[in-house]
Amino acid sequence: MEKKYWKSLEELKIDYRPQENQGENLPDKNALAELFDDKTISSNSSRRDFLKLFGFTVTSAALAASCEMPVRKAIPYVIQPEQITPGKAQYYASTFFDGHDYSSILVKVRDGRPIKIEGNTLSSITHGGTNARTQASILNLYDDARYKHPAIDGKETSWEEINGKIINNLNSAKGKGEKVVLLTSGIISPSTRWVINDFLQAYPNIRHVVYDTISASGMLLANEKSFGEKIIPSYSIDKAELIVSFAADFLGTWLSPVEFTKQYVKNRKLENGQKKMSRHIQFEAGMSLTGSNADKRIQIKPSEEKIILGTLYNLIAAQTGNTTFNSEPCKINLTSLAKELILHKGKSLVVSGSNDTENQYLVNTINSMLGNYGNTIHIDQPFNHKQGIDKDMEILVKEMHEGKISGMIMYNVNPVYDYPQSELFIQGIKKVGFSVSMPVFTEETAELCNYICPDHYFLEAWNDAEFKKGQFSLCQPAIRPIYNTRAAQESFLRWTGKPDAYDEVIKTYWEKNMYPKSGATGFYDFWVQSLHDGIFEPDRSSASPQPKIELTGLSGIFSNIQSIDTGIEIQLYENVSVGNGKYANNPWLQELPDPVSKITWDNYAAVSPKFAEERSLETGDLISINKEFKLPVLIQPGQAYNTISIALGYGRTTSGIVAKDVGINVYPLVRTDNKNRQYYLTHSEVKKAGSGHQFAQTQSHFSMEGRPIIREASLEEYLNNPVSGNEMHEEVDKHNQTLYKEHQFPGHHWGMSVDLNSCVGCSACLIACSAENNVPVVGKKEVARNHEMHWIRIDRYYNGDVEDPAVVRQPVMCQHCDNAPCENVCPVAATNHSDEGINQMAYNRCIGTRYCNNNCPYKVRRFNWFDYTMADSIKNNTRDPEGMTLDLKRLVLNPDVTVRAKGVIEKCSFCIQRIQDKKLTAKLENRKLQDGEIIPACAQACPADAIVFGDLNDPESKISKHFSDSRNYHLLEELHTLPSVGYLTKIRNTSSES
Amino acid sequence: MIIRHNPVFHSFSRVIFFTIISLSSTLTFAEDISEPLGNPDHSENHLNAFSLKKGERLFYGLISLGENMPSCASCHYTAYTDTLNWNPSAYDIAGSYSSKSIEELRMVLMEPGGKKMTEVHAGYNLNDEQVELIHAFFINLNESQAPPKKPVINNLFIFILLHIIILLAVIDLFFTKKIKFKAVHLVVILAGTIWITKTVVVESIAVGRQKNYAPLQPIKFSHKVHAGTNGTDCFYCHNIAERSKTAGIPSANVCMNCHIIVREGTNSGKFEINKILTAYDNNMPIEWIKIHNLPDHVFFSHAQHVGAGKLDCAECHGTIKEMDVVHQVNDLSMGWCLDCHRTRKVQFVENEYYETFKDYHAQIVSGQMDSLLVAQIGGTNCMKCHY
Amino acid sequence: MYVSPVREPLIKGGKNYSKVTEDITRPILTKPGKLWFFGITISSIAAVIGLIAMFITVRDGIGRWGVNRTIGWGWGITNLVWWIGIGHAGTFISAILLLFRQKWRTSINRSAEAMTIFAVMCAGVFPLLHMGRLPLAYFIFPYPNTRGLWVNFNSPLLWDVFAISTYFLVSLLFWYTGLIPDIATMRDKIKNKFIKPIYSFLSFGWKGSARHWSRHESMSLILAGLAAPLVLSVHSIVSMDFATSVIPGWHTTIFPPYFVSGAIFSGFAMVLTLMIVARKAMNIEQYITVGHIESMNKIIIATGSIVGIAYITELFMAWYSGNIYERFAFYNRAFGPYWWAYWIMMTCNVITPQLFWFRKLRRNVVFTFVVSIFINIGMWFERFVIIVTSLHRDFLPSSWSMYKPTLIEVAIFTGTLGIFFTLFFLFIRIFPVVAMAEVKGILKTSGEKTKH
Amino acid sequence: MNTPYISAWFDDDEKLLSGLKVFKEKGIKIADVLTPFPVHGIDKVLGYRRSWIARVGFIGGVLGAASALVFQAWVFTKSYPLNIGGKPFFALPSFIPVTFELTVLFAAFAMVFAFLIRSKLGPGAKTEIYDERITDDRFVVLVDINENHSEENIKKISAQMAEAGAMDIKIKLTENK
Repeated sequence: MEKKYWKSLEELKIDYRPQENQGENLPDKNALAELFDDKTISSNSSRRDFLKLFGFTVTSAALAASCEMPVRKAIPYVIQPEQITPGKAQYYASTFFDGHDYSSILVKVRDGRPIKIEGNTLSSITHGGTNARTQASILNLYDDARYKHPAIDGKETSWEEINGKIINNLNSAKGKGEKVVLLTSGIISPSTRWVINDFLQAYPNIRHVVYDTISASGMLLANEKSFGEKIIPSYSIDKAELIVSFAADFLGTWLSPVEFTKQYVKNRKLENGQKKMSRHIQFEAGMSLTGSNADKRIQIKPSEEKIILGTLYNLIAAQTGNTTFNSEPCKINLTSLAKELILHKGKSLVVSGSNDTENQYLVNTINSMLGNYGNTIHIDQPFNHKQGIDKDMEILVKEMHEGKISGMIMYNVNPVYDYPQSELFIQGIKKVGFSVSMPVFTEETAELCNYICPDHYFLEAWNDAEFKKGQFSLCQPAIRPIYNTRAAQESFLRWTGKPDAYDEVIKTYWEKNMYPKSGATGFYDFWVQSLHDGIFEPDRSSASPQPKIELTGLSGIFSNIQSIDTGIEIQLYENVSVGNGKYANNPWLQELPDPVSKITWDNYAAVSPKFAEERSLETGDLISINKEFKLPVLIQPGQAYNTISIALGYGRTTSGIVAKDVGINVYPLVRTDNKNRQYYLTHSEVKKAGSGHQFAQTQSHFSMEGRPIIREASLEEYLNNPVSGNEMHEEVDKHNQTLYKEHQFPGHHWGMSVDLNSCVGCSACLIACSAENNVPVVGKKEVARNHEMHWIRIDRYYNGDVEDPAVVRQPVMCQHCDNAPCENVCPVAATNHSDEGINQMAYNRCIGTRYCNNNCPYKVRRFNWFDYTMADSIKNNTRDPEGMTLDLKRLVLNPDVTVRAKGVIEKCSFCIQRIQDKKLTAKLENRKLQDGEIIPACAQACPADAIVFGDLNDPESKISKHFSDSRNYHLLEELHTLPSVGYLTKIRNTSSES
Repeated sequence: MIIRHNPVFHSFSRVIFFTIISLSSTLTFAEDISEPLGNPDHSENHLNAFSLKKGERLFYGLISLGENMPSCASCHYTAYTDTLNWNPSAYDIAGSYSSKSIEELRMVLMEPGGKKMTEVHAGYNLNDEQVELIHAFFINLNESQAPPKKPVINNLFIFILLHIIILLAVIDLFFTKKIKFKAVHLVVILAGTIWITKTVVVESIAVGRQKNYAPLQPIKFSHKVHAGTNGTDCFYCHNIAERSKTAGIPSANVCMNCHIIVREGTNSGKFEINKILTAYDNNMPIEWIKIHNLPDHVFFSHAQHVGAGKLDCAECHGTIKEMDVVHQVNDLSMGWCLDCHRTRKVQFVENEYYETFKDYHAQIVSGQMDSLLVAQIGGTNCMKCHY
Repeated sequence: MYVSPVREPLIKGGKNYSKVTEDITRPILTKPGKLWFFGITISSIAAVIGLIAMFITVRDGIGRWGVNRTIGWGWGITNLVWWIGIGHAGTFISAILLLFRQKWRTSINRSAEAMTIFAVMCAGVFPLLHMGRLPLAYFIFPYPNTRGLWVNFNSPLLWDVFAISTYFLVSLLFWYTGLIPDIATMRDKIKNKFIKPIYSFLSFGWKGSARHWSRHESMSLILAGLAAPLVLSVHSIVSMDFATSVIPGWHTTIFPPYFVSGAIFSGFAMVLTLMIVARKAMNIEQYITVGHIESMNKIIIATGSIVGIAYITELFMAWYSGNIYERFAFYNRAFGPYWWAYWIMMTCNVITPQLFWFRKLRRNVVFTFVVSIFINIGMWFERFVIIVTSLHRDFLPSSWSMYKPTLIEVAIFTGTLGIFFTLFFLFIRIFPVVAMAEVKGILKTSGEKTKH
Repeated sequence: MNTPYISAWFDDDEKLLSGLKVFKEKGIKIADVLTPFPVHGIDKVLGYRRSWIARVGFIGGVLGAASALVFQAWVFTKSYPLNIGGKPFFALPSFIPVTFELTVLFAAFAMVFAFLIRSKLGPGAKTEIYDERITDDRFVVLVDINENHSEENIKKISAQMAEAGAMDIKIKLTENK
């Protein structure tokens, strides 16, 4: 990539006004100067807008008469790269992996700026799906809280100097034979592993320890016991007709949620004649995203998992002719479940999110007895991303403490924040001779290290990945590094004494290892094709091995099983937004409402209503846990009694301004037990310790109040009568009368359909929408005042018993009603209907009466309460606590979408910019539009393919078929607003319950 | 274009220049003393204030360069001018030559390579000292001042004055009654109000509009020469207009396709073309000034209008082919856009995309309708342009 | 001329024409008392506070108010409707009572009309202020522009613009044409040579010619005929802001008459509040007698009863419609989180005015004053209940939320009260508070002197 | 124009009316009658025709209604037809409120302007004050002295005035202010 490549931006819609006092925050001048130059963009366009606003006032006319327009410049390339067309977006295939989540992606680059991440449909793992964290990762690129240059003891230095010093240290340690440790997260990049191997060979005194923030050590060890290999098998949830999950949040955070969501919904969709649906049973304490989607959810305490698994084992073993063991049975009657499982032999799946080796071993044996291996579980394509064995880390910390470690190199880990005994780690690292960290973002661990060698962000770097064995993908830079950073791999190469560039290393590695498998003629073609596709998946044999597990050591496990009173148990979990805390400094993620609790900008102690009543706790009260942790309480229907669920990933201390002091860090509550870190705690002491905490919750009412908002039916009812649960739609249709002639839509009539059966509530659409449409972040205080700005929201309702409710979800965006109540009331006609059935909103015409919002029955319109975006003409009134208007962060804005000013209404536009773009493409190519060509951001991000968009005028389109489906209905259709958004009823597979 | 060779005019202009210089030096006196003359940064520059003054005089022709020889400044302007001067301004030259050696400047002045320069500079015979003085003047010019800007007439004063007069008229009409004839009051009030209203309305509408905007560009690029005389196709340079949102300002390498050979222009000689070469060699982009600006909330795509709509460039940009300095021909107001959308026919039959409009398509095929206007297929929808 | 012997005199104290002039012009010709200075200071301080709050709102955005994504209108529009309602009494008194030949109106119509104008001005502040982009407020006028855009004539908010501005202008015309003869009186009374020309200018050259009087009278009568449906239309149109929407609790056909009677109800309450104080403070108790107060109280019973019936009808219709959203909306009003607002409204508007059935209470000035304050409060809460409780829990429970005003909103409301009273205080020092010419016209028939 | 008048002064409207009747009977040409408030029945006595102000108001109203309706219809069907909430372009019920308001507005303004113009009243109009008590409590009947300029006539009229019950008779110029 040549330097000139990013030289200039032909045109920018946003204006980058230089801000005062930001000199120190500005990234490395050289790199950014090439990206954009303040001089090149008009520096005071605000004045013009200001005058425009006051156009008709007397004084300004006089001013206007005496002032000039600001000069705007247009700066072309010196040498224009052939493949770049200014004003048109390019897409580069790449890979998102942060040590936890994986997605094969396309990066949308517009005039040199990556502005959006989209799923790569070619990937056989993610199939074009993404999740919220993947979508939001684009914003981290422009995070100000990154390490901007190499530093020694906090002082800026050059790469030469830091290399020299580190190599000296390494060599002296090597000479003395001292222990040096390389601490990394699980590495899925084969070429990185290659580079690290070289590095380890060059310094044989270095030991490689893998530390995963959220450990899967129990599973690795159990599989080692079962199959002799520390692996995490992959799953085919789509092949499972019965899924039994023990607290594995596989739709939200567990292992590979995007892939699992794709698989999960595949056999829950009732379209194209599909009549079958999987059945999902979830055992868990806290209401997880997965649990809230289950057909049946059983509340258990985390510690009860073992006894339940034991009982289940015995029940199945008894029927399948395997050895049974004597043990105490659990309180829950599992007979029917066991029967069901046996009925679905080979087509069922039992998974557990536990990090207890024994639990995982029991799960393995159950799956084995059910013959699921080879059918729904594949040990030949294991996941590579979790490799850490907790014992290793424990030993390491102990050694550090004892002063046995003379050097540490850390890559992609932040144990000072997320290691449970972080105090020990901190004391330990102080005793280590030299410590090197290769962080991307400002973090707690790097702050304590002698040497900071900042790594590129993945959008700036070359990389490759083998997330699942045999399925490779590539990661290519979409922008030149913004700061003075260096790929970690290159650091390793330098320390090994190699001058190679890492991209060359990847090429070499691929030439050696992947190219031969491809059958392509010529490496160049293969390489270009792989880069283009972003993936390389050599043909795999479809037959999966069906290993038999020797049932050894089970008696030992069963002897441990006993039911005792464990008191109050605390369950620690990752939530869908900030995950393990690595991306906590991302304002989009912080403002993402939790799919279950709808709380933003906080973690909290979720307790069951009964528990709260007994202790007279209310939402917003504070409780102390083990006298140490003070957390706000949330009464969460569906929470198991006597358990408290708390999300990890909050309470960062060293991060950017966004994550700082948001929530409480509960990693210290994780305890090491039975060799592995356990994410629950028994016998905790809980006391009320105050009240008055203000949650920023986007939805406070849980009940549908008996209104036909989300319509549902059981599978049985549906099979008997396809309109079941949706009888009202027919009724409304019958009475669909109008006094006057309806308007015609001569060309297109855009419509959207949401399958409530597919939508799991993962909220990827929310972030995708925010990224695509420049939706502002407003901060906790504003969300608490119900001023959130998301154009799409996911409504969540409970029904049934408050202690054990069923959960339903519904994404709601602008319904684009053909008889829109909002349009009638706008005094200035700023919102009206387009000839393509879109409820248009002209921001620049809006005067902000909010009448439209009042009159919207769906309440999908959003008002710019303050100047969130710095687009306002009045100065010094910006409300941007999360720094979204910093010059750097504004680079993420989509130049095709107006940045809305203070005082205007905005709302979902069906991604009109995408519609217009694709229409134009069709016109330029002299052809008709294809169905499915236009995909709004939400639909594109959806890993469940729950959202379908298309032309209702085309009878062959997918959307037309959805609209004529018996399950289709419109929200509040009895109001005769004629929405262009349809919903397909939710069907629950509760039929096989007896 | 207007090179003033008239000797009478010339001596007159000397007087004018002298007056301007002396005036400006008195005006800038206050600033001068605030900045110490012996600036340590410039102390190595051995040229003193006297020789600078001398160089300046030489440049403005106050020291004769020979009989009937126009001064440098008569072609190389230092003041603002409304007319296009193909010759590089003094600031332009200062920018290019202050960094070069005296010898180079002498070479260019005395033995120019270009045809045009040779013609114009014939007869000038500067000695080495004079060249050095002029060089010093250039260095000083380059460091000291920004190029002159178009003077701004301040309406604010008139505006306030009128308000005061109207107020006085009102007071006198009812209270003081100094003037007997009430018609006087009425005329003053009426005329004043009309003028104020007119200003307010006209100026308010004009806020954000740039009709007839014709800024001076960093390079005196003539569309008349390129597109008119030489007949270059618009799309040769603006080659992405048919497929991208922007028409694209050509990158320097596009210029170089021709200018690798064409090194001297008809009007400006070598000086302007050299700027491209410099930019290209130094890998520095040319910072053109954007003429056609739309507000941020307007989405305009050239691809839609030129690529799909098959509009001719001139329909919006005017006869660029006849413009030496491009100016904005239309006001680019929303009303102007709508007027066109309401009257323009769609490429309905030609483009297969429009088959989506089944009814219209059938009507056109059967001859019930002969054409379709943009407005009929949603050309006046808000979200055609605003999103 | 026949004079009913049963009726009590409308003007007490045996006035003659010049006594009337003297009594009414006295507050203008003499120096104001301490009470006046005290009053105007307090009210102008409130006005300044309000103006500061308004400035903050415009600078920072509507976010400074307590409104949110669910409740787009809070105190702002509540205050608008309240003020507009108050602004109904003046024109009602002068127009409709004129048409009905109610002579007692002459004593109160001037100040009631002034109150109307000031109230409409205060009301006008809110629709402007609640706009997110106040500087672009001129967009709501259909003026020719280079964008080729017009306004939306379907929008009730636009109808409001026309209705309120027409109402304001016509009221102003009505008030001012009525004032002209009185200003002429002032002109002839005032000796100060600086102030006299001002009154002279404002008197439009009135000389009292019989021909002018004749035209003036017939114009007043027809203006009254025009203003009468206007009064009814303004609040009808304001009510359409709600009635034409789809929100349960708003979407009600009963709104126009209900709002109009409510407006007259609250307007009379405000007139009473002001007049009871003013008659005392300005020594015009003989012009605004207990008889006047009683007459107004009778209108209050009538309109209050209509309002009460409207409330009950609404409840009945909600139940009878069988519409679950409608039913919930009204249930929620009475028993939801804002129950207190509903019951304040019910008590103040429905129960208290019924006490006026007792003649004693009706003629008790102090009691009337207290009730008028109650009604003012109650009618404010009526609008609050309609706007906030309908919006805060509408169709989709997912968007339900609560509304709490911020200090800024309170300050703005206080500010408009300040502006209102400041203007009223200025008014009573500048213009005659009782229509002298009209009172003189009825002095013979309704004065105390002729009765005895 | 400072016209001198002979004026008959009354302090009561009933006396004024009876006096005026006497004047009429005697055939005195009355230039003007100035009163502090409208005296009922004076029109009849003086023989004033019914004011046509109502008709001006009506014309104004019709004009207002027509322009409002035509303008709204033109905007929504010709100038910039917009699909607003699925309503037809010519949404007549929606146009009624604005039409009504403009009707009233135009009518009211037409009437007031007609009144002011016809009566030669208005901002900055010539202020003719015959006497400052007229706007207080005096009723004055004016007889133009120019038309009856002979001394005799003046005396005769004065006598007749006294006969008709005038409390005072004056010869006075109007003041111009």
